Amino acid sequence: MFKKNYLVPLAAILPVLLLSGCDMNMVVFDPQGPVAREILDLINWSLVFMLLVVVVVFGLFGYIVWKYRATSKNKDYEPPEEHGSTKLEIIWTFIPILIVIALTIPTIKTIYKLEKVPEGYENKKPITINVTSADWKWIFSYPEQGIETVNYVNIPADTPINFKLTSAGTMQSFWVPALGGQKYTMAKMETQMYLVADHPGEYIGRNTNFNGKGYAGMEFTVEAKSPQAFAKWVKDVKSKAPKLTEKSYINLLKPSNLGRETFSNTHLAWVNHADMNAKIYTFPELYRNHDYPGQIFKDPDNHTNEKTEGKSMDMNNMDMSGKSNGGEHSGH
Amino acid sequence: MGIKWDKFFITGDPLILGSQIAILLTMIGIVALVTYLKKWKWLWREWFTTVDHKRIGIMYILMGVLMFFRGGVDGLLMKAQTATADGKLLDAQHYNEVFTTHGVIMILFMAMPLLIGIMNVIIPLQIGARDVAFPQLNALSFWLTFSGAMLFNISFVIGGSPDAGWTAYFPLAGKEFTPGIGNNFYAVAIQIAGIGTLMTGINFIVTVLKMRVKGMTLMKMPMFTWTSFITSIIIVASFPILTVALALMTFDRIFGTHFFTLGGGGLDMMWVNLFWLWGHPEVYIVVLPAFGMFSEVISTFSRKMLFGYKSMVFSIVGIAFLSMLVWVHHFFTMGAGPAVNSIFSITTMMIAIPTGVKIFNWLFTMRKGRIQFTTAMLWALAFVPCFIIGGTTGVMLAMGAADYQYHNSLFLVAHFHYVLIPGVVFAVFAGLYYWWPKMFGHMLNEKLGKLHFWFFVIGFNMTFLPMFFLGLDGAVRRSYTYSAETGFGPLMLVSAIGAGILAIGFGFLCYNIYWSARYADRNISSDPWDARTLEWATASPAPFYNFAKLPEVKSLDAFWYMKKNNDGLELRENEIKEIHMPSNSGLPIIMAIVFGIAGFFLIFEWKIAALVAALGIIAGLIVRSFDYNDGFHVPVDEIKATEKAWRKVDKEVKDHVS
Amino acid sequence: MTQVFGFVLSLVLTFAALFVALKTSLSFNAIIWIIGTLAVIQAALQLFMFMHLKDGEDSKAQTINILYGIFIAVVTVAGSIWVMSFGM
Amino acid sequence: MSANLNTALPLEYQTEQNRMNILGFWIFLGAEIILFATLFATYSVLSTRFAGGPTQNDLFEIKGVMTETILLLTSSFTCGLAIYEMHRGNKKGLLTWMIITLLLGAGFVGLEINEFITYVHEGATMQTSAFLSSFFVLLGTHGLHVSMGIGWAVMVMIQIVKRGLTPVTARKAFIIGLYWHFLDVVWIFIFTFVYLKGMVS
Repeated sequence: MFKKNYLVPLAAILPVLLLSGCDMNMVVFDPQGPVAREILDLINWSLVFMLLVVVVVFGLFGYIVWKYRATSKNKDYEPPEEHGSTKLEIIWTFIPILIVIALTIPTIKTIYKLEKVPEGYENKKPITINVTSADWKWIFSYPEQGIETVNYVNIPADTPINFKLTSAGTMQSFWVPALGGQKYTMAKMETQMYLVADHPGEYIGRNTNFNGKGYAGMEFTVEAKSPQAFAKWVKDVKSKAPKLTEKSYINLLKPSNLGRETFSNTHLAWVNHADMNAKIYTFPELYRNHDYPGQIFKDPDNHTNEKTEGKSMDMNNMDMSGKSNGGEHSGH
Repeated sequence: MGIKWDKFFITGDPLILGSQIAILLTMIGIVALVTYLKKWKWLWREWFTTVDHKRIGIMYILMGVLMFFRGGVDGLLMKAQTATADGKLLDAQHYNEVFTTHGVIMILFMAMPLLIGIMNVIIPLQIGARDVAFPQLNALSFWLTFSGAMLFNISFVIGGSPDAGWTAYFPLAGKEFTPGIGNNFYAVAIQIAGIGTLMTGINFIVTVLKMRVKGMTLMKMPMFTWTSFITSIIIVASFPILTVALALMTFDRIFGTHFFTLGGGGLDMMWVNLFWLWGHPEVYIVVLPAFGMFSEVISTFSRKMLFGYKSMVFSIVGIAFLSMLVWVHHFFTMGAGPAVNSIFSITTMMIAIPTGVKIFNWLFTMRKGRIQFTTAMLWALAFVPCFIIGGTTGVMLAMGAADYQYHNSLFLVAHFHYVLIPGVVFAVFAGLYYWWPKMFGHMLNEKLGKLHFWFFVIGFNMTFLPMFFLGLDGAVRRSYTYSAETGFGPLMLVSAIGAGILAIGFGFLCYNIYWSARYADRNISSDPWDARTLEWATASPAPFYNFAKLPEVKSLDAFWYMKKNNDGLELRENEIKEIHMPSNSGLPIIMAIVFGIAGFFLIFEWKIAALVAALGIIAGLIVRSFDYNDGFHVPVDEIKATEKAWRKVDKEVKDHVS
Repeated sequence: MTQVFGFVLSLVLTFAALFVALKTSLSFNAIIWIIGTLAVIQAALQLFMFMHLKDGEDSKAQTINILYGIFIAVVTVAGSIWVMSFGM
Repeated sequence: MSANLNTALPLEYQTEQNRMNILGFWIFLGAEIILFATLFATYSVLSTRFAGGPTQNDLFEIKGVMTETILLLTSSFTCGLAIYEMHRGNKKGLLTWMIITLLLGAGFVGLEINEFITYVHEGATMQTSAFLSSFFVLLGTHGLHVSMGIGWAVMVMIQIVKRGLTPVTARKAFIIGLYWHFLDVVWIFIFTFVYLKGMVS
């Protein structure tokens, strides 16, 4: 029966563990930009209240369970009848209300703040980068610079970046935890967010919204460079990188995990997936797996509808990492 | 129809081949055993066709435990795969299937059946009724749930498992990105089970409103009845949304419509919206009855009435009301405007208020009590601290802006496991240990129970506590692998070991069920816990008519005061009258089988066959419409004999508690 | 007889909505509000005059149930439209 | 579950089981409200996503819609009369009005099917666009409910003919009446928010 007591110290360890989280260098607690810092301030604010709740309730719990446990000594003790106490019940209705209010106000402030260019950067001209997620890679287009990268994005440090997010297919989520929170990328929709990196450095970004076989590999790097280095990089790319064609772009959109790629033009010239009436690029046959094959329907606005030939060719030169998906006829 | 027989069974994978063989052998084994024991008739008469709420409840529980096993194996596979960096146990496709089925099975085929099962057994007893309002509908509900669950489970070996996550977000879950039939299983199997659940909701609302025994006003109902009643209301309010969402999904996948697709103007966000419009209330559907069970267990083993009964009731109603107004917090990161995110942050955080009230009421129920550490009570005690962690991290997640950093990370996974495992699984365990004697007439072994408890609770904390930190370090959910550079390895390994310990705990439960069924003392009191509510006022196990004479309720915790004032406990011979009971019916199980067959054809997109099978459903409805079987009367002599048998035992009450 | 009265009234309401929608030149929003209100009145008419919502010993439960259903319906429809338009 | 008859009440409310069934059916109607609300929500959100296909203005014609509406409204009225006759104990009146109700309902379904066929011939199918998917499913669900209601009512009528007016058959007739009125309520909203709204813009 006394075993129960173990639970009390065990439970007391939990908040300590939670606290110790702060110096474990977890990426969320180690912000590298004003956006992430803004969110971390909010998280820390909430942690204070939550720890308070945890400590109070755990303490009360431990005290009550210990004090009123059944022992051989209090065998004849008959607990009193009590229906409740209006006073106490009002107290513990109001304390949570106060905590909720204390958390709500900064939350809403932060939500609105994150919609805008971070404080202190209002006067710096933001750089726009269009992010297009496809299965299973990230495509970054720099409309102002006229270049495009795959699976990595270089940005000037200390400059606000206006990320315009969209997807060529499935719903995905763009997250660079060191720099800020995440947002979904969706086809025929544009979502937007600002990020700033304080210093030059490399940060990991990734998709957090599950989107099929290649999901685990959907990582990219954000490399913040000094403005000079960034300008130089752009120049280099403009002069050295190959051009992306519509045909090679369609190949790029096919399901695959890729390494880094760089182009000296952007796909925005022929399609912006954020556009409500954009053509779509789907390749259902390439997603076959060991399932019993189901019927595939023709999308009325698929890009293949415009072309009469060359379709079967597209299917052949797919570059799949991992196992072949096969069509209906290539049974396992 | 062009059936491709070569693709019918999933082939080419040792894991699946093993399961296929195991399933086949188990099935042959069961059929052979039943045939050998000549139990087919008995099974059909006593179980398959029963409309007795207690037996239906037991079947629900049995199914829930089986599904717990299946979902648990999925969970273990996931933990084994991610125990080390670059794990090689499963490939991406299998991992995706495994976490999808883990989610669906745990929520819909484990948590719901276990809770509805216990509701089934206990609610009519607690309110002093002879059965639920519509016994035959109740049987149909169960068999539909069962049929849906079986349909969902065979996907592993036939046709292919769904692999788009239990949330099945579009466009991924559409034909454009998952052209196999795997996700049809999701759409159709859950639909069938969902219809069953919806009917359960209606059934229990009417049961609680119309069948309470004399004197039991709404505010004298036991807390478990209250929470189950409110749960039923949420079921009726939210399951139609699921029905529609799944139907639209079915149309998209099987008939080529464009609700959520990428092409044709479909809107993938609408699926997310509809899914969570149902999905969030669903969380409360599983958590509220659990709260009710904790209330019963805590009050019984503190030997005190529930502290603040009224505020408890108000807080459940408050939670139910808020439950329909918070769904957007599941997709704060979708980019909806700041106004939307702010409003839903507020409504979500408001849920903490009634929940906090409940926690304090439970604590103060124990204060000044005499707390006995039975296994049931241990679960209730462990629930409080674990759930506080789940709850506080829930508040953190509710803060829209902060959620941008937590969303879809393992922090979120840890949070909802910290809510659902203490909030539902602990409750179900508490409920099973507490009500086992009421169901089977013997107790579960307390010693094994305590082993079960300690292994499970420690394993659970070990599994999920590290995930909070992993999530804050950038580890995401549903990723089948991670590289060594991430540094997630050590904590992932701790988590995996924890899962193993947790599984051992579950093993103790299974062994306990077996051991107790064979060796436990049958000579126990009908009221072994010295409990407070009406279900203990009759025999254990309860006779099929529940009460020979319906008790009369004068206060809260009616049975406690009946015992205290020695009022209404004895049964005089002349008080026994004939009892009218509903007859068994084979229709529900047949209907469910037909549903299952129609669903199977639909999943394989054999539309005409599905249509033909669906005609069978209509035929069943017609048969039901013309069925005028009015039940039967239990003769007085039979009641007398039954009552005599247990009331003698009642004299020699043994103290099993200490 | 309430049935006849209800029937006539619902016909009047239907034609009124038809008239407002197709024969007036009010703004789109005004028209939607007017025909929406007419629809709600007509639905209430059916509930009370034809379906006798207030009959039977459980009229209270029935009424609460229907009101709750309507509440959820409004939340579902209005909430979905609001959220899917991203709060604009 | 007792067979205690309370003859002071209308036939359908006389037994406890009847009262439970009627309450249960009301709760089912509550669920139906939410089911249709979800379909309405889907339609409202998707109603402007034409994907290059036809719009509401290209398709809808007020004449047919008005005829359908009048048919269903009238059937709701005659259904009310049927229940009224039932309360007066007039089995023949009940059956007569019920048959009229069902004929009107069948007319409604016939017209609706015809309307759908016309649309399909104009190239507007369920697969054309999100708008049409949601339109056909919303309308189709309602139409299916009406068709099921007709089938169900026929079953009930057969039972009334065979068994006469008993508390059980009266309850069944009463419930089908509730169902029928409810479908009319749904149609009012379809008429307003699908057809009229579609023709305004």
